[in-house]
Amino acid sequence: MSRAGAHRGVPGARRPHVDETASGDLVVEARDLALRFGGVTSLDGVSLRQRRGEILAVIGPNGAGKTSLFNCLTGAYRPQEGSVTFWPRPDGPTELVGRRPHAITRLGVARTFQNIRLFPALSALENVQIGTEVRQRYGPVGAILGLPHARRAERDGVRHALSLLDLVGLSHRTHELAASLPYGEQRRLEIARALGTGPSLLLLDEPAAGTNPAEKRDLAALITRIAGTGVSVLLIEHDMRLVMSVATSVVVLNFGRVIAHGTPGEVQRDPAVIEAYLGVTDAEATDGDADVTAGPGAAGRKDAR
Amino acid sequence: MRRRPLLGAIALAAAVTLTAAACGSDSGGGSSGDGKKTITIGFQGVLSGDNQQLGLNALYGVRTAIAEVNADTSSPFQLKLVESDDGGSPDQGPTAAQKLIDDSKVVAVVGPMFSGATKASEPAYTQAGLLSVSPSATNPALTTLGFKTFYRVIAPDTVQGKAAADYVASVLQAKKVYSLDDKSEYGTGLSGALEPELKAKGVAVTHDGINPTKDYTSEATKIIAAAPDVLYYSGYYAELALLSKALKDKGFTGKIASGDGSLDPQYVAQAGAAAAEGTYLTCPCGDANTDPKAAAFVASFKKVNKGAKPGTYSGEAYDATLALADVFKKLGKDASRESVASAFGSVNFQGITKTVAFESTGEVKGSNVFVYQVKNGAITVLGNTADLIKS
Amino acid sequence: MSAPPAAGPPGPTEPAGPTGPTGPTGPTGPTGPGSGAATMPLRIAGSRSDPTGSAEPTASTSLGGPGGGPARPAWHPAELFAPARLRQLGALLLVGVLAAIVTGPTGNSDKPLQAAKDSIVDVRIVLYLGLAVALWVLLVLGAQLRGALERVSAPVRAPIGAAYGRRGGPIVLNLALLAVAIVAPLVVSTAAQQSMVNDIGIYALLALGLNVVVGYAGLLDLGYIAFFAIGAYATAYFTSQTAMPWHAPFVLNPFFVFPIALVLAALAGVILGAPTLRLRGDYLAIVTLGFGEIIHLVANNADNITNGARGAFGVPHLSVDLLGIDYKWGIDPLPYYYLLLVIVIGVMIAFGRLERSRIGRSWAAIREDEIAAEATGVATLRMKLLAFAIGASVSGFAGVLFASKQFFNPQSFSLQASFFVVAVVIFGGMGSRLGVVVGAVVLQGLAFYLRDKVPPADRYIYFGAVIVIMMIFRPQGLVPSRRRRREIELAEEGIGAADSLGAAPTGGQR
Amino acid sequence: MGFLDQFWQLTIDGLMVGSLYAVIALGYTLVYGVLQLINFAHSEVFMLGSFGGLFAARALLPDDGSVPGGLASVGLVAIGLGAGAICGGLAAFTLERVAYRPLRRRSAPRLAYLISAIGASLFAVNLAGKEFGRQNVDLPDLFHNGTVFTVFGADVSTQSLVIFAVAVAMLIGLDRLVAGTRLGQGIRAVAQDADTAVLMGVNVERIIIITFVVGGLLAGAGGFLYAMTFNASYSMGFVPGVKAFTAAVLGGIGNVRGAMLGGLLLGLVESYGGYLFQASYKDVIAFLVLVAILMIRPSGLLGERLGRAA
Repeated sequence: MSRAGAHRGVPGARRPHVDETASGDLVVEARDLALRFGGVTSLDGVSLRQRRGEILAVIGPNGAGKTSLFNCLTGAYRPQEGSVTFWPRPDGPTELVGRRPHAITRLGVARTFQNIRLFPALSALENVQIGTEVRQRYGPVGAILGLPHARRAERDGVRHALSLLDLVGLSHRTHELAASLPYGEQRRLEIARALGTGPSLLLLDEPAAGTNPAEKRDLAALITRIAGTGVSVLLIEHDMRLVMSVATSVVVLNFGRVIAHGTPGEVQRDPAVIEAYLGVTDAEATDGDADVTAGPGAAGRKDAR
Repeated sequence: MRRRPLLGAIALAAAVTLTAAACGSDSGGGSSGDGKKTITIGFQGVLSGDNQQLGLNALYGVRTAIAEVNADTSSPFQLKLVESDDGGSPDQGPTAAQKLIDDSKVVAVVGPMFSGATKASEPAYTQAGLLSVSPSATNPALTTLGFKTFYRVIAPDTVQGKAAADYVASVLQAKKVYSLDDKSEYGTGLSGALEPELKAKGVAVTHDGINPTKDYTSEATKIIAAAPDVLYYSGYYAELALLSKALKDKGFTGKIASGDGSLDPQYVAQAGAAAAEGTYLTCPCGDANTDPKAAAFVASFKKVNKGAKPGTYSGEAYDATLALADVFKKLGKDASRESVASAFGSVNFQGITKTVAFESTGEVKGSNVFVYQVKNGAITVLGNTADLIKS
Repeated sequence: MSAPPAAGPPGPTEPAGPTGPTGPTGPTGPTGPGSGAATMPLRIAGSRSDPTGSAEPTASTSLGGPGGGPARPAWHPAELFAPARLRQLGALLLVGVLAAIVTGPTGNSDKPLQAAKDSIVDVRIVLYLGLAVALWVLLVLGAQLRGALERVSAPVRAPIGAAYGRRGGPIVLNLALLAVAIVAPLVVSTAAQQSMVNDIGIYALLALGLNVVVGYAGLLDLGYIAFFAIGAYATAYFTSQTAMPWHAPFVLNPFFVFPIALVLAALAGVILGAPTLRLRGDYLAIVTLGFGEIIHLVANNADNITNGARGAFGVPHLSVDLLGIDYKWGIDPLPYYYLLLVIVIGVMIAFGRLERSRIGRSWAAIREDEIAAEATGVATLRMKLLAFAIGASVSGFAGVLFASKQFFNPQSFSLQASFFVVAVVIFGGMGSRLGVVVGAVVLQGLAFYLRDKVPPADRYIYFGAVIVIMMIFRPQGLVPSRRRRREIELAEEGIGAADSLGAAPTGGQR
Repeated sequence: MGFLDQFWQLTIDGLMVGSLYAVIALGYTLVYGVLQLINFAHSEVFMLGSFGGLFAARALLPDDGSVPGGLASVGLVAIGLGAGAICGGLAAFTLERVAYRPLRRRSAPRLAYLISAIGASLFAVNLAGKEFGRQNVDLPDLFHNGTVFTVFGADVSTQSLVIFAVAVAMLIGLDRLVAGTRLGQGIRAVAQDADTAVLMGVNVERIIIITFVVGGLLAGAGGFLYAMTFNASYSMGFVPGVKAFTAAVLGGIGNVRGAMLGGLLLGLVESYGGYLFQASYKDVIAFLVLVAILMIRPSGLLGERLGRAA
């Protein structure tokens, strides 16, 4: 995909007040992403920038293209146009479009799924371990012979995983099956797993969906805490209260385009946003907001919940 | 959940069946009863898998011989048979052979049948000093591999290949031969023996190989396109039958010829008389079905084996068994593994397929190759190739 | 048979009918005997609601007895002649007839139905039908039967279960199994020893290798025997100047071929896998099947390289002459058995460690949710390739052993052999190292047992029947792996979908 | 002598065999469509159907060995097809009931079905061998076989014409059934999403059994066509079974039209390949073509999903 993809998106929706900060501050920048499935346009020239350490929320009605955006950022989908630049460190920009998802994860972009996708028959610890072991290098020979570096790596992985379980408050569930955890805890376990991969950018896809108010409060605290450790958080969320309480800035998508961008307060007052949320009632009909589940690689598979 | 009892019942029923079947076959042995000495021989062959019919042909031949010996009141002993299935494959060969070796009563074995299983089994027979007489393993190399107790009552491929080449070139006057084999050890062995001989006589040879299949349609097209005078198929009757059918449907005008693997009345039955008509079959053996001398054999074969007719390798297995019985008679009470193994080399027994007598290598002596032809839906003998070529 | 297209099935079905794959059939609810019923709730596919209450027995009848609803004596006529019971009787009688045919005389194509007729019109049929009726009566009278069966098996199961439950228990159990494995060949015939090497040992090793591919990584490989062939032919190439027309310019001791074959087979695995592993489940299956068939056909056809159908004769036996130990393996199967035993145990230990390492966890992740695994940074393609290579290398290893033990020809590498290894893995319990070894022991042991007990031509009738029955009763295999079992249980409950191999297909209890 | 001279003849040969593959492949594809599993015992359904048709036709043939003609031929072929179809349908029904349904009730893992099918296949093959003997069984000619017409110099025989015509008629019939009837609608619904189909009131269990039976009917009739040319035997199923399975995958498993296309294509590839190379390599060529096609189109020529395709 050419980085200088044709500029097809309608730029009018983009707000001029997007800071033209030096790129040294950025953690990710998407430019003019376009994603189409057959005749359905899911993303239509979406651009966004996120500064390091920022909690950026992406909101928008169902079918606005939020999850599609996530899937483009994480490599699950390959946009037809546009580019995604990612700064794992302030000095090293990397193009993400065209990379396989696991490679992107290893670069430092981790995600959770809208409909939780844990490894249900593995324990909570094992789930997180999968994340923490991502960059380990020992191979089958090391594993079979129990070579020192393999053992050390194994121990490190467990220790890190345990600390993450502690961070998300699941220490008491360490050896329980992921599937046996209550819903809210599964959400947190998924976050822990994502954090295990050592991301500098964490993408959370509706982490508060289906949780109760108390859990939401915990979640908000958790997100803030994560951001506090230097991890930038990109958040898709419907729950406005959560968005308003944690997000440092907000991007609003509708019909695959950015219609607003600003601080939570600014966005809340934006007439285009208000219209999008209130005026358009048949937005749900669009089918662009599906999870990667609906992607070609997953035909026939049923979602967990 | 409700289904479980039913399934349980089925499982139990199956278990009972299995046990019943097992018991049934156990009690089937029977005893000779009349105080005669019982000598046990083994049979190792292809009794399961795709080629089991060949195994049954041979097994029935052995059974016929045993029934004849046992019915003969003058015979000083009764023969008993232990069967062991090797599926025709080298994997199961050693186990099948070992089973017969483990049975200390077994003094000689008819088998193994296929060259592959033979190569896998013979080391064990050699080590145990147990005689094995193959009715059907034709790979020329078998008698050169150091198997000390191995004999075969069938001529190796080289003998048949040469005679068949002579006949095809001299009598059938073929200028162009299409040599097709079935890619089995037997088929490639025979075609490998045939082709150099043909070429040496200045015959143009087209070679092709096709794994046994049912669909010879496009192969028939290929053969017809090559327009040979003679098609020589090195393989078994079931496939030759299908090939002949396909060729007839496509109007092949050349002659069809094949080897001993196709010398079986089933060839005519499966191809249909019209498609089989005129096919030449070579065999280093007298055919039990057509040889008038062997009419008695056919009759007793049918009687012993519930109406089955002798097929490929039936005659050889029968001869091998009777040759063994001949040796037992001579040895009298001393028939042991050692004595039988050492005495068998000097046997001279007039069988229905040939005179059973051996070279020192275990190769059957001086084999004549006969030619047969399907005439009016029946396989009839034309004569010995040597005689046919002279005349 | 009836398949009237006019029957118009897809209309709105009456709610009382069998609503779904798991719905109650017929008038009786799935009450099931005993308390076990409550854990297996009725659930309409697709609904993931809490199953509370759905296990309530329905009004009509209960076949179960204790705990299963209104008790009515089993011999009550209404109970006895309930449609379900009659159906049961009918099915049993059919099985009886089938059993009579299976054990009856052999027929021929001239009179196709004669043999079946002779089996049925025979006194023996009375025995079989009598057995069927007796069984039915037993079933009717005995919901206790199940209990009794469980009691009978309890003494066997309990210690094993308990042993596994206790910490350190598995070690005791494994040592006991090891002792059995060491002693067993000493008390059986040499023929059985042969079978323990050729059939059980080799297949246990093959199954352990395939288990990595099928059980761990969740990929279906139907051409697995090809790597076995590669190992065997590599041995012939390197160790003998005469076995094949094509041979190495030097001669190696077969022991040195082990690492070579291992690498060659792994390489072949990568070559096969690299372009094809992107394919999903069943496409991969057919491609691997094709690969197996290609190797088989090439081995059979390439007369100038592999010696074609004539096979490779004259590969030397294994021998050791090192550090004062001078030993030669020979025709005697026993030394091969112990060598195999050591290798099998070594492979089991090695794969146990692999399974518990990050690699094993990655495989589990791929199996359970490939997309999530990828998103968590697991290089799914590379891990699958690794599974392929490791599985293949074990197969190549086994090939060396087989080739040096005895003569082989391309027949040993047929498609059926590949299927058989898959059968061993599933039968034993995929994902379970002990399971697949037990699978090899049981399946091959059964084949060996049957060879003397039934006519050889009929052996596979019984063999096939046992496999079907086994799969009906223990679809998870003889000794399922704990991880796999959890996945299956979860899939049953509709949580997660396990992988393409573990998940129940349409109509299963999701 | 050259390939081009024989091209049309080989094409006709390939189409005839390919149409048989296609008919068998439909059984795999239908079952795969609704159950997402490979029915490995389908080859035995085919085998039993071919015996059924063969025995029925043989029983009605005149004893004197004469070849019937005219209406008698048509009737015999029809009866053979019918008997084959009935036996195939019955076998498929039994198979589903015995080897699949109990597993479905216990939500067995997918591979368990595979093994249970292999077991059922072993059972059926060897039982058939026991009952019908292990020899190939010839079916005497049911009609005078000769060249009907020629295409570009290639002969088209009565037999290949009959086989091709009947096979194509069955293929079209099935396509109509799946695409145009309420039953087909049900099958497609289950194929697309069984869970939703249940909620929509489709009786999945019934659709499954009907799918098996329809596949069995086709395979049985196909078996008779096969036996008419290639004889019948207890072990006849395996090879065409693998080929048909390959054909189904080639076209896109679960896709009815894909199975047809795949079957014909496979027949052609084998026919050409067997001519151009040593015939024993024709399966190698066929599989290489399969791999090549899957590399380019990972879900077969026409893609999968019964629901979407028809």
